[in-house]
Amino acid sequence: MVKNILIAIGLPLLAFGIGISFMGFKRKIGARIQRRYGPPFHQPLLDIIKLLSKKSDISHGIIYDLGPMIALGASILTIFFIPIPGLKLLTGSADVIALLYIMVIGSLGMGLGAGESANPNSSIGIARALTLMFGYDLPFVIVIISVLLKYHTTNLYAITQAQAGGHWAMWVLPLSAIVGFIVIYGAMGEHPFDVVTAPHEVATGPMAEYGGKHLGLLFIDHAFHVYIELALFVDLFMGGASNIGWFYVKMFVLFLIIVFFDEVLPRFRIDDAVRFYWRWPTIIALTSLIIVLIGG
Amino acid sequence: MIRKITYTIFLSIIVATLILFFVAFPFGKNKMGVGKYYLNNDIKQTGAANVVTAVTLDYRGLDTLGEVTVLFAAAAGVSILFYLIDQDKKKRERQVYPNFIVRVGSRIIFPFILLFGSYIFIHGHLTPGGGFQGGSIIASGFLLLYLAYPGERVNRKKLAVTEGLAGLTFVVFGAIGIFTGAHSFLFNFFPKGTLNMLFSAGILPILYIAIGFKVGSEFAGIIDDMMCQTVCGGEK
Amino acid sequence: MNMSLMVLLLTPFTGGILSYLGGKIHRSVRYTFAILFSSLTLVELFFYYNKPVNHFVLGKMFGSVMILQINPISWLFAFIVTTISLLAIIFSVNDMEGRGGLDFYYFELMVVEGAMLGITLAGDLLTFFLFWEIMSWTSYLLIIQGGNKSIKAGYKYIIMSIIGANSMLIAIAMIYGKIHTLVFRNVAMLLAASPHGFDIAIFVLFAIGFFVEAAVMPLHTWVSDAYSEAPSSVSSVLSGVLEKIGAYGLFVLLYALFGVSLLGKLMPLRFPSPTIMYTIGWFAGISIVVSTFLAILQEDAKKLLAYSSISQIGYVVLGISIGTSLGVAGGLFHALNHAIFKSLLFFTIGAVIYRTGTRNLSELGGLIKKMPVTFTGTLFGIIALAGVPPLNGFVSKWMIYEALLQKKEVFLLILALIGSTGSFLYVYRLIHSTFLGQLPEKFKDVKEVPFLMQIPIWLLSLGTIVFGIWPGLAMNVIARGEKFFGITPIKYNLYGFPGGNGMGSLKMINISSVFIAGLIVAYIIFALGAKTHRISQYDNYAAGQVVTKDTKYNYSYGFYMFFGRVVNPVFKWSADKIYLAWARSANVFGDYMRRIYTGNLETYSSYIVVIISLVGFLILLGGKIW
Amino acid sequence: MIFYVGAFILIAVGLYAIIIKKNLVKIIIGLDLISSGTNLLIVSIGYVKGGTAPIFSHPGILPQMMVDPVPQALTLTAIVIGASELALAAAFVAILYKHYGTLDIRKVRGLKW
Amino acid sequence: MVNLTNPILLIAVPLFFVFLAAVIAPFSKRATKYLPPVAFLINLIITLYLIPQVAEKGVIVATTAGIKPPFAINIAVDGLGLSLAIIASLLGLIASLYNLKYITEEPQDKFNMLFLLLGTGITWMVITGDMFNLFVAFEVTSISAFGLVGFLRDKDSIEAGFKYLVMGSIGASLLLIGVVMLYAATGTLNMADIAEKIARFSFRQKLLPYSFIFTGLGIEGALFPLNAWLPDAHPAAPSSVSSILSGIMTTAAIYAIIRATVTVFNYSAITPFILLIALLTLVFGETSAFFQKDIKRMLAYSTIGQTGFFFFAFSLGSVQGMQGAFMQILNHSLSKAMLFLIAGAMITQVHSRNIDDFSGIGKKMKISSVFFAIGAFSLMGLPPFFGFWSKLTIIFATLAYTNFYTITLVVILLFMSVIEGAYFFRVMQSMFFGKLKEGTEIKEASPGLVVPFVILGIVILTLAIYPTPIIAVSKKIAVQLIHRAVYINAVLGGL
Repeated sequence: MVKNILIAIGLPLLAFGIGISFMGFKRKIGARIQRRYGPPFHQPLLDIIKLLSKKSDISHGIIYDLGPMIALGASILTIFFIPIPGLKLLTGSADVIALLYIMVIGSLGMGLGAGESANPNSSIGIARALTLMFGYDLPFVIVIISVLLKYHTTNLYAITQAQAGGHWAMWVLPLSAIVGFIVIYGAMGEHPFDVVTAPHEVATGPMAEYGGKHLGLLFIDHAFHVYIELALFVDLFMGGASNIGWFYVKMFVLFLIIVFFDEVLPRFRIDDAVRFYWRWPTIIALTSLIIVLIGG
Repeated sequence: MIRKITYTIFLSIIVATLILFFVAFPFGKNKMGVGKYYLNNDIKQTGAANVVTAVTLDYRGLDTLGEVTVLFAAAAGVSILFYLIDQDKKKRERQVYPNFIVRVGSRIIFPFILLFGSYIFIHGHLTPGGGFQGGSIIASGFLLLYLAYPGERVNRKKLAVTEGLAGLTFVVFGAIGIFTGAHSFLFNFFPKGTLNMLFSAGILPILYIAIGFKVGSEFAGIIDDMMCQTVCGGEK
Repeated sequence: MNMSLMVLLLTPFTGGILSYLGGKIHRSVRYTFAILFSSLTLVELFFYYNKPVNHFVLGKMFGSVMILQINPISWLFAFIVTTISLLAIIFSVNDMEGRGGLDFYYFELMVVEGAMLGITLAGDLLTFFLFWEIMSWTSYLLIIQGGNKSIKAGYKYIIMSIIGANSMLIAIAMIYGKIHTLVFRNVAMLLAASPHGFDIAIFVLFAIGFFVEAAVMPLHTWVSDAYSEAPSSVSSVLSGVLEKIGAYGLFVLLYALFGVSLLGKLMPLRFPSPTIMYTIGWFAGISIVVSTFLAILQEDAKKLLAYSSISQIGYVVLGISIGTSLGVAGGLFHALNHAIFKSLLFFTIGAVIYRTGTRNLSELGGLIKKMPVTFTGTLFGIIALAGVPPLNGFVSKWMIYEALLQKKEVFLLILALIGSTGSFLYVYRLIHSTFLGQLPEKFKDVKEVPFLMQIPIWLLSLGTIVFGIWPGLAMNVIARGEKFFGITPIKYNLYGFPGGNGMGSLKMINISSVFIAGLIVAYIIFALGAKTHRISQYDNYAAGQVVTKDTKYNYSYGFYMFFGRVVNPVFKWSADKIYLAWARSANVFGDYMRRIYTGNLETYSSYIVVIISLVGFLILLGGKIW
Repeated sequence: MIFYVGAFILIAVGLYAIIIKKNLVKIIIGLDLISSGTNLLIVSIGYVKGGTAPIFSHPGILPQMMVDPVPQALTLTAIVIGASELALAAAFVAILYKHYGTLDIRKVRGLKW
Repeated sequence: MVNLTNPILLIAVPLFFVFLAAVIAPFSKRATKYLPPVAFLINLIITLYLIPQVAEKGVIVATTAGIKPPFAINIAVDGLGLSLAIIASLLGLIASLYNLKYITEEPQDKFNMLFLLLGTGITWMVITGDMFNLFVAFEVTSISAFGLVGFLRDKDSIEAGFKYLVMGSIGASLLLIGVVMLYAATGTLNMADIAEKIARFSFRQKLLPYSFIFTGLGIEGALFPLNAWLPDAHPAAPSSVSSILSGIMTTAAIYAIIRATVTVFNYSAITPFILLIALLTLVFGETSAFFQKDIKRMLAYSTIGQTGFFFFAFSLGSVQGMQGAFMQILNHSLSKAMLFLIAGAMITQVHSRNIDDFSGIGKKMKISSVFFAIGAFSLMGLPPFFGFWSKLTIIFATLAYTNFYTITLVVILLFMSVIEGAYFFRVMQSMFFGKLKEGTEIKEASPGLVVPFVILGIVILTLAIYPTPIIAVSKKIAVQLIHRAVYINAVLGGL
């Protein structure tokens, strides 16, 4: 019981910590790639504290307030279904397919809040976000299905366990892993799929009207989000980890590669992004799926 | 031309098949079925010397009723078609009458025609002829009068009443049969009399007289309608 | 007690007649009767909750008995029928106010309810078909209540529905010709006893009938017009119930008449499930994805919902067609859920139309401030519709996904998952363009709908939560029904599914409680921050410009236009256009055909001659007659 | 046999007239030809070679010597019916002439399809 | 004791009234119009009296001239004949009641006589037991119909009447030739007698007389392609006449064909051929009806289609097929007659026969429109109306043996029923939901017109609510018809 309570309190903190550290890394690494010095490593944390402690804040209505809260609540919900080393967490209550939809709650809350703000930039941003999601979802579900079929289970923890001892899904299903990797770009909104928040076009999109503690909540949410995407990929394709340290290392390596590409790529137009996802990643993912189907 | 040839071919096929059919029943061969029964039992059952009349009025009396009805319907149809909304137009304009001989001659002949017609239908059960033939002859008398006097008209009311009463006679005499012992329409309930006498064959002469009147008046009516149409209503 | 099945069936009909007559006295009498009798039907139905009746003979026709029966599955569908109809009646009290011919409208509504109830209660094909036909033409009369445009929509509907009913009729006649009985149980027994190639034709013909009513993809073309042009409460009945009746028909066809084993025998097994069922699954899958795409691109709220209905019914059909216990349960459960959330959405959109008079999405916006109850209802509706936990739509969809995965029907699974993702797009569009964003000046004085119209919204919102968190409630009925049809039900408990046998586990209460906990954490963080103050909707970031009242500072027209650029090339041709082209060519052909009545006497008489001479020719060909 | 053939040819000619001829009067003449042909056919069917009229005009005539009386009776009826039809047809033609001012059937085509 | 139950009274009574009308007419034209209702009412009562007898004996035979059947004309009433006689009397009664108000044209006396004669002829056709008598009855019917079609004397009706007359006369002649051929072959004219004697002939030998009789009756019975006069003639007549023509007259001719095929010729081998004709009739009728702009013309084409439909059912040759045919005949007669009466009532208000002009009158002429819908629904075979059961029976009968042939037939059949639904729904849509034309003053037709068709509508509704006894009776009738020996024995051996 005590352990459960500890997990319930500790897991969000852990996830937040990991997420915020990666946010810091990103800014730092990105700056170095562009030959800048960059902000301090803990700058994201400072930002969040600053935003939360702002003295005045505006609101467009209840849903405007509720949107970031739903987003954050959903992210907290989600982390309990992604096993970390040594812990099953709540994976028995929702399997991978359920997880796919649990992850959506956050975007929905975000979208509602952004919509309420009555700013066309936000609306366009959300429309783009949803379309992009539709775009990368097709290869993503194919990838997920091939993994599930490969391991004959839908339980994420069981999948992680099955990969124990270096039999990573990445090596077993290389094509799926590649597609999964491409999908993460879209899911995290990194280049070349950052059309959602593109500041020059739609003034950071959904967040255009947000400020103060609302934006603070969204920053926290973003930290969780980074953690979720990376942890999910690690659990699915990189066999989880035996301890938290390894887990962190794996996530970091993955993140490093993502950031490298992110910083050098230009931006897709939204319909081109969808077309892209529905072309090569889908074909590769389908190939992988058929291989799984035939190979058993 | 192609049409004509085509249809000629079609029609000759029909004729050919008909001929082929009737090869089995050659002309003059005795094909009698019920006919034989009629010939054998006519005297006993109807008492009419003319078997054709017996068949027409007795054995197949319902046909004759139908025939009369058809004629009646046709007459009604003709008068519907020639009906003029404007009643004044029915008044005949004076026209050039035919010459004297026709006028006088027709007046002289007319009673004889009537007499002859009546003779034919009254003796229908004895000699060839009957109600229809007699009625037609009477109607031809009326036609003659019309030709001679285009401006005059028959009294249609009286014609209509005659027509109706004659029909009623037929139906009523037929229906009486139902209420007699035989429970049969057109049952010949009158005494049969002696063969070849005028008062013989039960109700047959009565029916024929009724038919004679009816046919005569109906044809007269049709002639009247047509005459009226051509003489007074023709141009519109 | 046995007689009361007849009473149950007659209650809505009686109510219809009484409310029609009552309406002549006063409108309140009409409403009283309509609501009273439809609630009475619901109450009577609950007497049968756990009490199947197998055999209640209505009469004898063509040497086959006409019977009524009730089993758990038909109870489930009867429950959907009566509930949604009752709510629709309540909703239309205010919604239809001021229109002409209301007595007739209520009469029709209740007759449709009765006919659909009759379909669910039917124990033989004749009764089934009888009520089916009554349902089709009475629902046609309901559709055309919506004004001028609806007449055209109704015409399309009735033609398609007659075609569907007729193909069903052929199938019934074929069954009758084969085995001379029409009672479900005997039919199942005798069909299984002697499988024959024509059974496939019977199946296909039945399926056409059900596809039309359930609006599965190639036969869906009536839906978008009919749903959008009919009055809102009628749309909710159509979408919530009528489609379900089509799904019920499919269920009866697959499990009561044919059975999976017979279907497997009829066509050699090559696919994960019997070929026929797999084909149906593909039809369902295609209608899920294609109509999702179409829904995304709609500008009209009710059309959007109509296409969404096609897509959602695809899930129901897909679930039923899988053939496993889990799939069937998922399909049936989704039928219930779809009835709940889609009716809810039609009611809320109906409420919006009632207040604003438009259903054009780009004209609406910002109504959340004016109609909070309606917004809440819509929110629940769209979350359920999109299949997002913790509401009910998620559970049933999840079951269908699991069933597909279990059977390794992966391509269908992809279609199903993609359809669900696509539905986020259009549901967001729906709620955003109506309730969020800028409130147009002309809707400044819009008020919340009257209380009577809120009742259905409240109740159905509650339904989405209840069946979402406690799926076991519905699974009770479904499991008993599966047992009734000889399918071993899956393991379930009140909160979800323990899983096993290749199926994942699900515990809805955990998901929802953790979510609430997360929300509380987020709220605490939020509450710790500074107080917020409300600002006007025009006080907005506009890149330095000033937004005034006459500015339309809203993004709602062509919401997914960029997405349209991706998919539009595919949708250049549609089933509707193909049908229209067929109809046109048939029209031209018919026009030529009737030229045989030329009006010329000589032609007419020549027909006679030709006919006889043809006969003569035949005779002459033989050479002789005698 | 020639009576039969004659009757058939009358019928055929009547049909031919109806189909080919354009004049309304000729068409009703065609009708009349058909009915005449039919009557001729009926009467000739009833003929028995060497038979006399079926009238017992004097005792010497026995039923065996007579021709079939039934076709004669039928003919009587058929003639009247034919005549009635003809009268009606003539009336129709007269009114048609009044409406159209012509007897050409090709002009009388108000109703079609 | 007056023997009310002699079926010959069905002919005698109306004829009595016809001739009575001729006597009365010169004195009072108005009085004549009260005679047809009385006559038809008496006929209806007589037919109802006959029901128990027919139910008991199967076939009741009445002689004429007190001579046994083969030698004199006889009247033989079996189930099918009696049912049609009941329908004819009922429709006659209702249409003549309708006439009281409807007919304002002159000459009314002649009209009433012909109208009565039309009903009489139809009754005569369905109860007679003699081939030549059938021809006479046929002529009574058609000659009165010719006159009635031309009754309005405008361009259309005269043209239609003339076409009808020429076609009808050819048909009558063909029928006569066929009958005469039968006489030449068998030496008798009685149907039962012919049936017995013709049994020794082969299929080929029977073909020619059969085809003549078939063609002759087929012209009146609206069979393709002999039915071209019908769409002209039926609409041209006054509506009450159209209702009789469409409702029962074509049916009576079909009855005669059925009688000839089943009882006289026992010609089951011909069924594929007549099935083809029935199907073509159906297809062409319904297709053409779909394109009509004129409501009465549309209904007339629909009659052709319906005729094809029940003739199709008959040509299946099975008991169930006959049953379906009979049920459809009943349904079609009542519904189509009512539709024509309603169309007539509407035309008196709208002063046009164009369907477009009917738009929106449902709001003004509520009763008429609602009953129109009832009739149309029944005709289309939508439940719970009686047409549903007949359609079902016919489909079941067709698919009694499932193969590609029967399935194709049923598909065609049902496709045609879709077309029928399409045009009826189109009319009803424009009636109920169309826009009323500006400046037209339309109100409900006078009660004199409404009451008759409402009576008919009530009959239809009664059938809808309580179809079971009629279905049972129709089965009996079908069985009786198929077992032709019953009929033959009753006529030849009876008395």
